[in-house]
Amino acid sequence: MSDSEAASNGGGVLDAVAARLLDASVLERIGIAVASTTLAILIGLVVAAATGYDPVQFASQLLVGAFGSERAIARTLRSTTLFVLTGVAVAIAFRAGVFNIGVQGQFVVGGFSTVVSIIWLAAFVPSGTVGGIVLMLSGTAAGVVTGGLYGALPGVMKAYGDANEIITTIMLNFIATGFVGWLVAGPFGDPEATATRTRRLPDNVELPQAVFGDPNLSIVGILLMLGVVALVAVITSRTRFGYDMVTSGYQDTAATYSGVDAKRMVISTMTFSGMVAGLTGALFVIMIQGYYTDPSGIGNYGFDAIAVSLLAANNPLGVLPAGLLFGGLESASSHVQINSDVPVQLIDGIVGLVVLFVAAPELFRMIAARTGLGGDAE
Amino acid sequence: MNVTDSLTVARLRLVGITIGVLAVLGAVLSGIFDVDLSRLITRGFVTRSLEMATPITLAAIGGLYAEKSGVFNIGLEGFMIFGAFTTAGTMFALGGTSPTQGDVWVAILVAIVVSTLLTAVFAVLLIRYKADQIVAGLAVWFVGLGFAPFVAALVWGSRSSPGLTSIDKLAFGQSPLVFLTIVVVGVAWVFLFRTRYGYWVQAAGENPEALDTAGVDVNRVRYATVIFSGAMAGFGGAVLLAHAGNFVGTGSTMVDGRGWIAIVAYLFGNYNPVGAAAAALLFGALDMLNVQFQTVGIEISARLVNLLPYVAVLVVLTAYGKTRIPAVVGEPYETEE
Amino acid sequence: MTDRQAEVDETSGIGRRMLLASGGALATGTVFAGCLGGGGGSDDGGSDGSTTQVAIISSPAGFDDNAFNDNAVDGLEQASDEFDLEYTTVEETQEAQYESVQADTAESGYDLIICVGDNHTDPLSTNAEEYPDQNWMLINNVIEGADNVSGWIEMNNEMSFLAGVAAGVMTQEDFEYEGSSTDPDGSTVGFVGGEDIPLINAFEQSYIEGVEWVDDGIEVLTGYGGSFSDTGAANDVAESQIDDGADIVWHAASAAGGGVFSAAQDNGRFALGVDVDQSVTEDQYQDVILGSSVKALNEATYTVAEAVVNGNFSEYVGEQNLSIAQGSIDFVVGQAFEGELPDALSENIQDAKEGFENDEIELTCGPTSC
Amino acid sequence: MTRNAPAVRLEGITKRFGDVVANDAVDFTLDQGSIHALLGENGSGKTTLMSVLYGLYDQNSGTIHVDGEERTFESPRDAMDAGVGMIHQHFQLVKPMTVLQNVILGHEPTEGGTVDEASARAEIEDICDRYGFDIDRELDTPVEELDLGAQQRVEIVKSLYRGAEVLILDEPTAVLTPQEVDGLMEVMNDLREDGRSLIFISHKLDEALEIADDITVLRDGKAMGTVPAAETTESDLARMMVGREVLFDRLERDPGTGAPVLEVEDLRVSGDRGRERVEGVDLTVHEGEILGIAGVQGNGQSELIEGITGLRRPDDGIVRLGGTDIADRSRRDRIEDGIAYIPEDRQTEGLVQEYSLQRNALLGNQTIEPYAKNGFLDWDAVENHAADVIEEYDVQPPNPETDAESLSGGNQQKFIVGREIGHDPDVLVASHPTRGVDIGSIEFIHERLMELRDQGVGILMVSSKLEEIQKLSDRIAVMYEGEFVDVVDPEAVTESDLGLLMAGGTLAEGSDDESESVDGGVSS
Repeated sequence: MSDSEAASNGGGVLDAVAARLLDASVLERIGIAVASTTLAILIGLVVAAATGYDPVQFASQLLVGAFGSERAIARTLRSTTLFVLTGVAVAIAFRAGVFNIGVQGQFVVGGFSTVVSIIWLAAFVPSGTVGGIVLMLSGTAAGVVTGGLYGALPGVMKAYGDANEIITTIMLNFIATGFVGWLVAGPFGDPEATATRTRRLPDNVELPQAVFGDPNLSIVGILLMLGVVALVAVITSRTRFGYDMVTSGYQDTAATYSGVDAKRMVISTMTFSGMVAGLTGALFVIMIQGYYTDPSGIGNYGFDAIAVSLLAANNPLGVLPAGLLFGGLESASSHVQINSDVPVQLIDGIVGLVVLFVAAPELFRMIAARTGLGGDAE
Repeated sequence: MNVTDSLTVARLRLVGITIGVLAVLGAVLSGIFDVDLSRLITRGFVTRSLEMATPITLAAIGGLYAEKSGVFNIGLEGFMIFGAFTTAGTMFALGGTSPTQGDVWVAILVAIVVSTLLTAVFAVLLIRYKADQIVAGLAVWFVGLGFAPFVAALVWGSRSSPGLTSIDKLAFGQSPLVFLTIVVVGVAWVFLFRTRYGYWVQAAGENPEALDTAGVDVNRVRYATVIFSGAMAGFGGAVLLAHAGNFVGTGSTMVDGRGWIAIVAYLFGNYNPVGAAAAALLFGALDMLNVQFQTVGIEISARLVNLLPYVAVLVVLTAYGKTRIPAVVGEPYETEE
Repeated sequence: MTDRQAEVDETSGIGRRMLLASGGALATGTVFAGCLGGGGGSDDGGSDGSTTQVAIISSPAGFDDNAFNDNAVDGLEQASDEFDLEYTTVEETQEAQYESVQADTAESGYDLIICVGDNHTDPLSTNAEEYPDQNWMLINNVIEGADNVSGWIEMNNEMSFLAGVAAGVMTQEDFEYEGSSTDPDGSTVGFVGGEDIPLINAFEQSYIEGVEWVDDGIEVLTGYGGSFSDTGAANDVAESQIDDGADIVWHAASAAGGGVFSAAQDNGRFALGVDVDQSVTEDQYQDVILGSSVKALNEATYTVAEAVVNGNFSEYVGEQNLSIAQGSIDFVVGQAFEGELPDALSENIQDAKEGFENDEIELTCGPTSC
Repeated sequence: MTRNAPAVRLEGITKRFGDVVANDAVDFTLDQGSIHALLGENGSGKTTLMSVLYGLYDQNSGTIHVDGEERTFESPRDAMDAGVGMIHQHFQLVKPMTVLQNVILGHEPTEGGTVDEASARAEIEDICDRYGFDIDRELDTPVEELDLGAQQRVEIVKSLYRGAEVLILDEPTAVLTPQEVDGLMEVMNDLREDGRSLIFISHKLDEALEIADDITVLRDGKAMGTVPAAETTESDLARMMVGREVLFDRLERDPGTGAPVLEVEDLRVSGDRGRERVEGVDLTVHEGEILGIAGVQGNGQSELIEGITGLRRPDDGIVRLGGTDIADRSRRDRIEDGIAYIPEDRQTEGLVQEYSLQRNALLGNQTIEPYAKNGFLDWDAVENHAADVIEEYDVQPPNPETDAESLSGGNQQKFIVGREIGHDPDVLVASHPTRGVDIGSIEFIHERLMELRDQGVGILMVSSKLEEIQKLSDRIAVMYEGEFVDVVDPEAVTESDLGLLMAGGTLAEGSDDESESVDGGVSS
């Protein structure tokens, strides 16, 4: 009792202040994310107006395109699944202070090896649902392993070769796209197909649709996304490995002091991150694509994921709303294309602006301080 | 051995690697495929290699100045896109689909000015508002990929421009911009290692406090280098366009990863302008060697050979990974007031 | 077969006219293609019965390629001038999205949806079933058994063969024009591809066969720039080939092809255009574009759009061809070279076309792959 | 020596950082051609005050006069133009650049647009000749290749090159051997005789008394008064600094020693740049014993300790803990084996600044039950641990949710000590356990270490503070250039003996000299 009294004298005040700061920083992060997005969209609307389009219509189409119908919601959720998972992959690495710019490449090799392994295994596995489940599980495992290994590579190069992971992962993205592209066009191409692609996955490799009847969105995919988010959140906050990882990200010297082997940590972080990226690749081919095609046409999920992760302040839970935003914008851009004449690159530009503003939280702190909004700046 | 000496050694090593790699590749393959080496290594090959290296070199010099001063400008690719687009737009505005050589030069200047202005905004975000350099740089790329084709679509009704014109060759069948780039490389080297401002740039990236206490405004130095880096990337994009003769905004645009290669080039060149130019030339030559292989019928997949520079970068970064990155890259510098 | 014959007659009648007009229309059409679209608010368009609403979904290369995709749009542009018709362009470069984009477009109530490129085949076989009342048009493939899809196959192999014939003839001629000339001593020609993929490999192989049909002693240098958008890369490949003796270069590099023309121009050699009359679409290079190997894809989209307007879409359901036999693939002389080129060229082209019409020429590669 | 207007006069300087008042209406006067010592504990505001004078900070109120003229310094450049130079505690040198480039940085002579190295070289050589510096032989060497003493001389030459009439030296003796300190004192004397005015920031009473003409004491940001050095004593100054009497007495010691717990044989460890820094050290720590290691910083103590705690892999040799060789075991294994470690740098190693104390309580414990089981963490157990440490070690503020970075140095250190002792270790390695800690906390930490020793734990302690070494150690090993030069009984040696050993000398050569002051300078 005497302790708490002592605390209430000097410490109590500090206590309250500290608690408020802690809360403020979470609120502040959310505030910054919302402000960045709003500002970017506002600029987009101004650009639309300035170039002769109707901004109100554009805005309403963004909304309708993302959430206006069951189809739109399904489409949004489908993209969201991919953005969230790749976003989590990025967040894992960033949390540990490793800049994995290579999620795109890990996503590509993961998806490709899922397809290849399923097609190869299909000859040995009976058709039917059980066989399909076996194929999907083993294919997903192949994707996870390949993605993990491809992520481990720059980790090893950083740990033992002192090679900057930003550069190596960028290079490995180019290599993944080029090499898988070559494999798809050549050795693994479907000789029957006229387009550049692998053979299709067997018919029993299919996830239950269950939601909105969209053939490319499965409840399994959504559950997998939520499961991975929860798993990663638990790992980072509740396990020794997570503590080691996050500590390395904040202060590697302190992590080393506490017994973390820095080299191994870099490698295991990159592997972990790559595994999630590989898993995303597997989900992508099983739930959506059904075969593999030239990866240069697969979309930049791995790059956009960097923005998703950042918008979420690299918090695995925060990745959910951030992924939803990106999924919504992607979905809306498809709708805008079909139903309006605004060049869709405007939406790409808006995404760029969101990222730019998210990178500069100080901008909003100063704006907040100037305008007196959002309380006192630190 | 002092700093410049060690850099000179690194540079020499790099030139050695360049020549070695090319010679070995050329000799081995021409031996295997029984192709006359003179068909492979032609004057045109050298010219194209130089032209390929030119925009990369310019962007790389900009990037290395920024990074030397402690700011990682990962947005070079984005600024190159803006540079290329602005050049095309200006040429089109001045001369429609048949601009004159004068228009080309004016367009290059305009592109540099526009890039400078855009980078100034970027620099304010990075330095005054302490934006995360990696993320903001990526954002510049996204913004470039979005807005340049968007504006192109508004101007031309298509993300790609119609054919405009490319710059006329000068002596020895070389573009004047190649010569200009050689001059820029030399000047950039002298400026960085022989002038007081160059000292300041180096100090800003290694120990900004030391520079501050020596009475030099660190952030002013960084503003200068960051803006310079964007201007050079824009210049690089302009040169790319002036050689190509039209703007292509589909896919990853005509810049197509050259900004990223520029970053790799200066890391490869150990932050030395001459080294960066040598590295850019290495990449350019590898790329063009690949074309030569196809032309003379050496059957290796173009797609695979195209990956060679990237693999080379990985090998060199890992095996010779001792690229010394300036001590405080990425950290905003805060003076107390 | 008799039904089919009737169609052939009808389409080939328009075919010739459209082929020649295609280049010019493309030049003006594409300038506005990006902004025009079908206008906003077409959500429930088409159902009101007055204006026909058409949507066109791109191939992975996207629009603004000055070739394949734009050529398809061009037919719609022309149709919109002549009929009460509006169209919307939907660019989708990710193959994985086709199934969903097609369905979304179908949900938006268009009278006709055109899918450009073979990559649409698999998703469309699903969606054609899913939306049985929707009229679809697929370019470069057919959907077996679907009674609501008009599938159009462009005989790119035939088109490429003609380009090969033209190149083979011209490299053996001694020909000069405004600072450019052939090399009468050597007989070497070039081919520049965009991406190194089966579709373009089929162009390459058919082109080589065309050259060798003229004279199998002619050397064909081939190379790929690695991209459909990087003019610089295409330029480098073409220059390298010209260095190595090529005096006529043809390309299948979409928007990047401009680099091939500038290489020819800078080095005093000649080039050939693809898909449309590129001496018109890329007219700053008309002094080196001897001619272009063209296909009337615009004709196809125009024809089907017109059929929808007139309510007789069903006549075009099933497999349709753009071929030499139907008059919708041809070689056209560049606008600067009308009447300038040696007779050997037109004679050989004529022979080759007759060869196809009489089934005398067999090609290794199909229209989209080998 | 003309003594008209004072070289520097500060009037009523107040400097706040947020709510913290670092300087509170401080007055300070530096006479021409004199040395003025600025004394105070860490955090008393000495460096802040000088940074205001040097144009690094803007004061909230108060005026600066140089040579009788009121000045406002927007930047160090303004201060330099007015002839004020500062040698910082952390050297302001650009490591990969050469000595010459560092000296002229910001004041480069140019010719034809490029730096005129020749004239710079001549001028620097001139300065070196005048004050007897040796660095002119190394003008083209990158600064990072010089030792700390030479780097300090580069800093001084840099200020002189810039034409400084007033030189501010911020704790210049912290990294020097007593013998090097003598050399510095000579340089300072020469500078004074040359008519320059010097401000000497220190917390070492003896040094201030020895060299200064006047002494100003700061405490909690306030000036406690200025006294002529000739008219004051150490205990007067100490009272001014701390605000109360300070005991200089050695603590009672229980000499009984137990079985050896930590044995090191012929240990060899390399430093960051691959050079061998520990060149064959043997040592033994017994149960219930404190073995102190004295030495000038940079003689291999850090590498030795890192070799023992597992942060650095030894090249060769044996580290035996309770009889088992652990030289090949990882840092984590050694923590689990029972080696606790109070690290040299609490800011970067001992605490994660952005973590709450609770999360920091887990640092190093993340594999140990009850905090972790099967890889999962038990945050309740960690929180209890944090609360215990906070209570037992009187950490302020007593809130486990507080971020470490908001704690004062002393409280941070108390928390680390508490956490490490909480490991229930067999051996505690303590590196500079009270560096930068306020006096109250020093006494507290010292008591805890003694308690731990009395419980039978073997303690290996490195400190650069001789009085701390002498006060706590049962035996003292003196380290010089990677080797132990001697192991001595703390009762049997004086501080000057230790100083001599630390400089590589031996006790046989000469036991004492007059430059050493009496035992017991207060330090913090």
